[in-house]
Amino acid sequence: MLQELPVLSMTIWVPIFFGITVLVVGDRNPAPARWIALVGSILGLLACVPLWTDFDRTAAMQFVEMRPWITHFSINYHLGVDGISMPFILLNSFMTVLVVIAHWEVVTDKVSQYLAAFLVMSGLINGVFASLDAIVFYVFFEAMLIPMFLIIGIWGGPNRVYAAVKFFLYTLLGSLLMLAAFIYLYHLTNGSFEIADFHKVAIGDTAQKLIFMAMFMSFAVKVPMWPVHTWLPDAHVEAPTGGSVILAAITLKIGGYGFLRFNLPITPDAAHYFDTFMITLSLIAVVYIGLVALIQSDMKKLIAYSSISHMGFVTLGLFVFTPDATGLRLGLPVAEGILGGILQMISHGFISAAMFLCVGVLYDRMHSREISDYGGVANRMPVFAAFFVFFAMANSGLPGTSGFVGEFFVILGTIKVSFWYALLAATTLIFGAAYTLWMVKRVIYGEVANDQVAQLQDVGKREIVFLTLLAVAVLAMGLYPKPLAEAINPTIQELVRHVAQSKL
Amino acid sequence: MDLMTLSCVAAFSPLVGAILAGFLGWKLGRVFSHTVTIVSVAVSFAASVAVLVQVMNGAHLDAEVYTWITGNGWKMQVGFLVDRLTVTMMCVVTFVSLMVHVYTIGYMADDPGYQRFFAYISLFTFSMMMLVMANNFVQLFFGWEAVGLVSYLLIGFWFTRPTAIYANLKAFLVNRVGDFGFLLGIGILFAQFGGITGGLDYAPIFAEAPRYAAKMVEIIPGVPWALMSVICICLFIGAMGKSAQFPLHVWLPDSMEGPTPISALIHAATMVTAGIFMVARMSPLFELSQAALSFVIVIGAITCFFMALIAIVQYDIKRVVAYSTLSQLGYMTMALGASAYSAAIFHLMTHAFFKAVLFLGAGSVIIALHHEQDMRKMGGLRKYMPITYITVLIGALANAGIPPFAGFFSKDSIVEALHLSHTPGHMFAYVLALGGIFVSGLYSFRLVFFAFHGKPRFDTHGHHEGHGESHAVPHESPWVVTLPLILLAIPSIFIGALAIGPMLYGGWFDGAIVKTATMEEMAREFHGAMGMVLHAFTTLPFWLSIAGVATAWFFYIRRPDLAGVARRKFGVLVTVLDRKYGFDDFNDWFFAGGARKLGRGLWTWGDKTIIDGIMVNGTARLIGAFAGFARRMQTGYIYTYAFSMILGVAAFLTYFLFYVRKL
Amino acid sequence: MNQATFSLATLAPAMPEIVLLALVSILLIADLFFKDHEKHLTYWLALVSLVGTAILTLATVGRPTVVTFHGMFVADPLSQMLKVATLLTVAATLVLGRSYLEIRNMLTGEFLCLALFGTLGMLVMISAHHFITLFLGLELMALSQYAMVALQRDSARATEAAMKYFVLGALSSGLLLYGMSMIYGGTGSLELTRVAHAIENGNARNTLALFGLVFVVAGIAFKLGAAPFHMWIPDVYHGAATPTTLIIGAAPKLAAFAFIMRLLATGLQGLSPDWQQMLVILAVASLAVGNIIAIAQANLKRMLAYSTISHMGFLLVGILAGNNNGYSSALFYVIAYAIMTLGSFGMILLLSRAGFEAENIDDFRGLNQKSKWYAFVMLVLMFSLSGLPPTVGFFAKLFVLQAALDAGYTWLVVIAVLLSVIGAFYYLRIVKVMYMDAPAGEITFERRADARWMLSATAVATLALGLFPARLMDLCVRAITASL
Amino acid sequence: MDFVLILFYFFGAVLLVSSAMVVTLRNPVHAALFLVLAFFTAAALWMLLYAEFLAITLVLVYVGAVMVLFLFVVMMLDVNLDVLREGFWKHLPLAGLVGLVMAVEMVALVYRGARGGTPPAAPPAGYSNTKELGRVLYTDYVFPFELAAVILLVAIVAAIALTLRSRKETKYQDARTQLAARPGDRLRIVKGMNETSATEGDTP
Amino acid sequence: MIPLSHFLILGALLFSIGVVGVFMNRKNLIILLMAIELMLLAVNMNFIAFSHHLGDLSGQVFVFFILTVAAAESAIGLAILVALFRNLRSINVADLGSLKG
Repeated sequence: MLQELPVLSMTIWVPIFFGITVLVVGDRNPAPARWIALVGSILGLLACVPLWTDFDRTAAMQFVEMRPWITHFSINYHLGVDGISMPFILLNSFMTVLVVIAHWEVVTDKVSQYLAAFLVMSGLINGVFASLDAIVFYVFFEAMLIPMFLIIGIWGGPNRVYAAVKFFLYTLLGSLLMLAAFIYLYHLTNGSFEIADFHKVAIGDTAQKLIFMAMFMSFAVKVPMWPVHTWLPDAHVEAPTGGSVILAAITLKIGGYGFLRFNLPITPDAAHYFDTFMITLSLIAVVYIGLVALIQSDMKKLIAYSSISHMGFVTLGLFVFTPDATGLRLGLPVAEGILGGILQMISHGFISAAMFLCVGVLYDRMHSREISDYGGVANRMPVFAAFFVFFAMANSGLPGTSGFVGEFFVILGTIKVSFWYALLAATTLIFGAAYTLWMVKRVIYGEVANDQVAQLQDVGKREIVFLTLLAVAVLAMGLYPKPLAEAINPTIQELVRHVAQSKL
Repeated sequence: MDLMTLSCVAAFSPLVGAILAGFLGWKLGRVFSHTVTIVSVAVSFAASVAVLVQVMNGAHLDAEVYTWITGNGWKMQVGFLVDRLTVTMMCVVTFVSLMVHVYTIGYMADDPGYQRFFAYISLFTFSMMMLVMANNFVQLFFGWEAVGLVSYLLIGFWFTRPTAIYANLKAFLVNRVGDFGFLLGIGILFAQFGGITGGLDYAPIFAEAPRYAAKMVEIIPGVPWALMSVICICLFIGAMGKSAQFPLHVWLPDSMEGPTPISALIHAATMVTAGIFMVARMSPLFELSQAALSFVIVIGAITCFFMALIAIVQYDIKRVVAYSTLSQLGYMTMALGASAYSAAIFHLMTHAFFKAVLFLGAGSVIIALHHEQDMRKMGGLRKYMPITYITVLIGALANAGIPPFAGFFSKDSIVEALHLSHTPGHMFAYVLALGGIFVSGLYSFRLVFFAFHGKPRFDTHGHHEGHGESHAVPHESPWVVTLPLILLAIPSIFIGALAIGPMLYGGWFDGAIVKTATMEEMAREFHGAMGMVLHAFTTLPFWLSIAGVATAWFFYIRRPDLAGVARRKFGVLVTVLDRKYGFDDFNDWFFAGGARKLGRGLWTWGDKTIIDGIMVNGTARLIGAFAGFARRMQTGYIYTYAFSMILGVAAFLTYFLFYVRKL
Repeated sequence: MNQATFSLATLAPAMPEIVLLALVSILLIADLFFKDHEKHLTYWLALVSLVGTAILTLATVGRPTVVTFHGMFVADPLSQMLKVATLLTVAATLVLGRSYLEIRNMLTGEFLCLALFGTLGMLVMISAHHFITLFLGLELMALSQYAMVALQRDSARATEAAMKYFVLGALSSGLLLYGMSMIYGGTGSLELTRVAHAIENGNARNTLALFGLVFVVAGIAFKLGAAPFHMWIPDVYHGAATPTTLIIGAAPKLAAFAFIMRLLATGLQGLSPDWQQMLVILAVASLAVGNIIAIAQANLKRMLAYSTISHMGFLLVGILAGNNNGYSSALFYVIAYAIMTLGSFGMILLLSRAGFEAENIDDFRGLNQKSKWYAFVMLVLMFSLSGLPPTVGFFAKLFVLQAALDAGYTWLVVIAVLLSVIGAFYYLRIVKVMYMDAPAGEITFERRADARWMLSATAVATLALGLFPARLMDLCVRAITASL
Repeated sequence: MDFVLILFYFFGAVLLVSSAMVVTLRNPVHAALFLVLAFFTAAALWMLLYAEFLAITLVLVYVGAVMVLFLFVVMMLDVNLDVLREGFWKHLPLAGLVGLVMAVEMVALVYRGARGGTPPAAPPAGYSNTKELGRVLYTDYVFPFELAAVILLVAIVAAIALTLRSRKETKYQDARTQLAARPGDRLRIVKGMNETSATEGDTP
Repeated sequence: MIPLSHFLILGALLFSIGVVGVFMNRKNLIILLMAIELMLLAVNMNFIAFSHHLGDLSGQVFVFFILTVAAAESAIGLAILVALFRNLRSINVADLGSLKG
């Protein structure tokens, strides 16, 4: 019955509206701004509820909205969600609420702008996932950079400007090439920016490869994949906690989503042509970055690298189609990889957010992210330690937590393609555990390291609230992923079917 | 109550206990915590027994609790498979766990983390139940990792001790190495059978498996391997991690950093035997691959003998027991390799009891001496703590395989099985097994004599003991400690004699474990427990174990001075054993150190220098420099500007002059 | 037809020009009679004449295309649109620059009437239909501007800039004239349509025409400020008083666009394959030079000057598509550009005060702490200039690139895209100093409400046109298709 | 070859030489005079093209007005001429080269373009170039004509605005300020820094 | 009769001299202005030659306007020059270098 209501528009514009309201309220006295922001984010989350309740588990686009926007180029304000995009909108709205709660006593400088930035960004991100028109997608995709740039640059750490600019330019470079690809496709479809038409149109071999590469540039940077990942550690280290949370939990996912929504369906042949390339990069991300994460001395950097490594799993899952020579050649590779990829993205959304929030909790107390400054935190903050260890375990992919589900299915999908790919991928069981738990050992366990640690206060109610919310999410998804999978599966089937047939 | 309900009760009541103790314990206090957990585990035990009864009456359960996830053409579930193998494990686990719960009340009496501890061990019981009751691989893997998690938490229970948190990290990572193989095994299973059987449940896969016995795969192009061998070896690597088989055994001795009840429950009785259980459970698959079996048997043999040797030179009472555990696990593994699965499970059960006794006894000694674990600071304890002494003696006898104690039956049948087995490499295993028997006699009684006989060596240390309590003289532990000892000692004596008949030859495991040729032949030679005992005096193993005991007596009672002499005589050998064949050093140097070096290298050179330094910032710098240069072309002088304009025109002109169209 | 026939029918199409001229003359006289304390009347009079003319032009919108004065003058939708835009831009410029000029005693009658004469020149260019009118309009505009730059006659910087502007401008109009003479020789006519016919019918000496084309394009490139004819731009923008910079920087681009349309699209469409190649070179050079050198600038006016160069490169990318699609996208681009320029220079004016030019990037440090709104205004403008959605700058670029790709210049699109990434960097720098740096000196704002509103309006327009560009786009398309 | 052609070559040569002198001479006065010469010869050449009116205009307007203006300015600004063109020869090679290349190219293209084409016959007797121009100028070209007027107006305004400056020492009465004067303005107590009163007239 | 090309070539040469004068002159602004006059002269030469050979008057009309504009132009140019001289006390082209980079 809610199909008539413009649900998606609401998920986009409600947060933005509240963001602007907060901005208008200003921060002469932050309390109202905070409450308005909280209300706004919660309303934004409520607006998403129909997406889950009324979502009928088929591959069809749902909650479609279509209004002409720029008639001359037949660009339409065309929104809709399917199994791939719907979970991300929920995830994003959920995270926004958490960020608002998390900032409460922490951020005191330019509060209203901070909150406004996050609310607006939340709306824009929902737009990214909801838009079915390439230009609309692009508009949201780019506009999203602005608030993130400001968040990193204004509320970030000492080296924030470098990080912010790096983040911005890196992403811009990729996305502009993607824009060129869109325009090219616009001409191939003789005059349509509809993503659906992009999916249908037949494209020549070379053209496909070029388009694939152009869009790859954009999404690989977002994910980030191996050679173009270096913006992420800097951005994370410098960004404020909230920024890191959204960055890790949501914006990285846009890359993976982009691969699913654009690269695979639009250029299936190129995708097959490049799959070994993609898999190689992903595996490098898993192994190389895993090793790099091992020796980080900065908690946020460590988690940032672990994010890259986990996202390497995602891209691996998305690009395992064709068995190679060394494959076991057991059965045809089917949707497990993609299913795993998506589940991995969602679960990583929860877990990385949780990890960053945990580091934030410590940082708010000691204003240091150096592992060496900590030790024996568990003596002073038992409750926090419990949460931290739990999320660490989730991060190292313990069954029963969401972290396991994604990795498991990616490996199941990969092993059908090649035993050795799977072997390398599975090393994450060891590396993931190694770098996460080694950090836990040095931060949480041991004797109280120094007086500051001795002064630590355990987590307060507010912090318990958001940590618990995340813990519940992680467990729920780990123990009962069925509903989610059922929402996603039809779309994946459709996608796999589509990718299987050539467009030449 | 029907079987399903009972199983659920058995499995989930410990979870409930754990949750209550974990979340409310710190509010509602110690008594609440241990009551709620003990009650929950007791309920679980009762349920298990009830299940046992039903199963003995031929009941069988293979049912889904709920669907975990579905995909195209397959679905994965959380479900229970209850047959005789399962129920055996359920009873053992819950019983030992119950005992340990009770024991803990005394052992942890003065520990601040009391409630946490109870929460953990209940959680462990739950995980272990999920593991053994699983009816599919996913849930098996869940339990598999969950017990690993709890063991991680418990080894690091005293998280302020550097050694403890080193040990638990090590344990977790080494286990992960095993799980790595295990997961790959599951992956291949899914790749092969997922499509056919629509999931990862045991039953259909076991049903399908024989049709693929001959199937070859080329993991390395051009080198065909039997699919089943690949699968089984991958799975067994998992078992190696969990059951601490060479070369993944390194974590187990260190895990003794955990509180003693844990060593008894997890690192002796239950968790470490998960690997054995798993292989037994997978017997339909392993039977399809000779290669895998001989791999298993060789690994088992090596573990069995060489780990036992280390036990001889250890002074830490718990480490002695730990190494003996390793060697006993080696026996079980060998049995598996000899496809005498039921023998393995049998030994698993007996071992669970007598090893628990040994550990708990050692623990009792340790608390009596205020957490003193060095045997050189013990001695002559038998008059101070008789009950402990008796029980430990029983445990040692069982461990040494002296008839008619439980250990004798299981171990002897394993040796028998090795002798009769057809698995390639079984004779190698047989020889090492015999050697192991001698050594186990030696170290078990070395422990007994060291700790309980001879003159007391602890008198002085009572004074410079940290807590500065008055009594230097140890005394018997409270009933909560001794009761479990007794209750566990009883089966250590009798269970072997009672259970060997039905369990090995009575077809107890029919339907759960495949019948194998080895067992058939053994059955032919078996003439009841009594006969076995009588026959024992004519067999080599018996005399070997006696010899072991005698040697121990000679060195540690008769001529204690000789021990030192021998130590000096065989200095090289001793140091080798002391260094545990150098595994730890190698791992620390190669894997831990190497990974860190590699990571640092990749970071500084790959990320910082090449990607960031050259590619990213390099480009930025390049553009900046170019901008600076181009900027200087803007000299500010009219003639330069005019010149550039004219150059432009001239360029166009040249272009058109040589550009022939229309010209 | 040598009989002089001045019916109203002949004059009506040129009504805006005539009225404006009349008003300027009145202003010129009236200014002499205003007392010192009434000088602001001159300002208002100038504003009234601009806005009045704009309204008058709006009134003519929808009239069919008329060529009058014996082919000297054309009034078509394109000209109507551009005239309105030009007049309003100049008006906005005056509003924004008023206090700046007053503080420096520059808001004199001469300044205003020169500005208006310049505007008149632009109007003439916009609806020129004949080489002579094109040339005269251009010179009328240029001469007034040379003078306006020099009008700050006690400033060495200003006069130097004026001199450079003048010499190079004269040089460029020399080139332009030489080219025109060759085209005249080649086609035997000076009237655009006749030239076009001559080329199409093939009875033209193409060598001469082509030879002339080179010089004409060079002249155009100078007026636009496309590399390598760009070098006057930074110095003049920097040297001139900010309002003058704005007068040179904003409206004339509209006129220059019209100039190109008349000359290349109307007159020399037949030679499009040839001038396209030249424009490609110019476009690439401008994009490269503008975007790269701008990075090294510390002075905001210079930086914006270089950004202008790169934007002209983009404009050329649109034009060189050589079809209506490209022209309309270029039209959209140039209008968007005018708005953004008004805003960005308006910000400099907003912050400037007596003895303080606010023209260095560092003068914007910590603006956000002083005023969230104006920091936001600048932010919008900067992101629009760098072509980020949801601002008009993005759609301008999108349409231009689309047109170029349509014409088959894929590689050019890629180059443009890559260079605009570099471009984004220096716009980001402004945002960075505004939001992420601590205030350096104290910051004061323009007192006049109307100027503030005008400034905010530009930002709002940038944003609004970014969210709803359809309307303007259709206007551009219709104007182009109806006029060419 | 006929007399006209000889004339052309002669005048052409003079024109080129004198214009070359214009750009190379160091003394602006000499340069200006050579420019005058160049204009004269140009006028003569135009005569050969039957453009009497323009030839006369050139002489009158340019030599009569513009060049005088030049000379006037040269005199007014007493430029010190001792500065020799050092640097001239330094820059000559490159600049000269480019100029040469350009010249050659232009000549080549022009020659290619203007080859052939029969020169038209001399205009009929009684043809008045001036009359014809006059006719079209006020009819067909009235619009540009007006514009030219405006341009001249602009030139006047600009020239005045740029150069006219009321010197400080010229004193003149300003009745308005006198009437507006009040005792307060006459005497002002200034403490600390001295502020200049903004009452005097339109001094820049 | 004189062929068209003669006049055009003459114009071309004259124009190049003017151009060279503009960018080769390092000292004197006034001579710069004169060079510009030369360029315009060359242009006029072309126009008149063409209009004569095309038998079309408009070329000459254009010349007429060019002369007018040139006059205005030089007036303004010289005015600027004067203003500049008042500030710099020099009309040396090489002294016009304060705005750069």
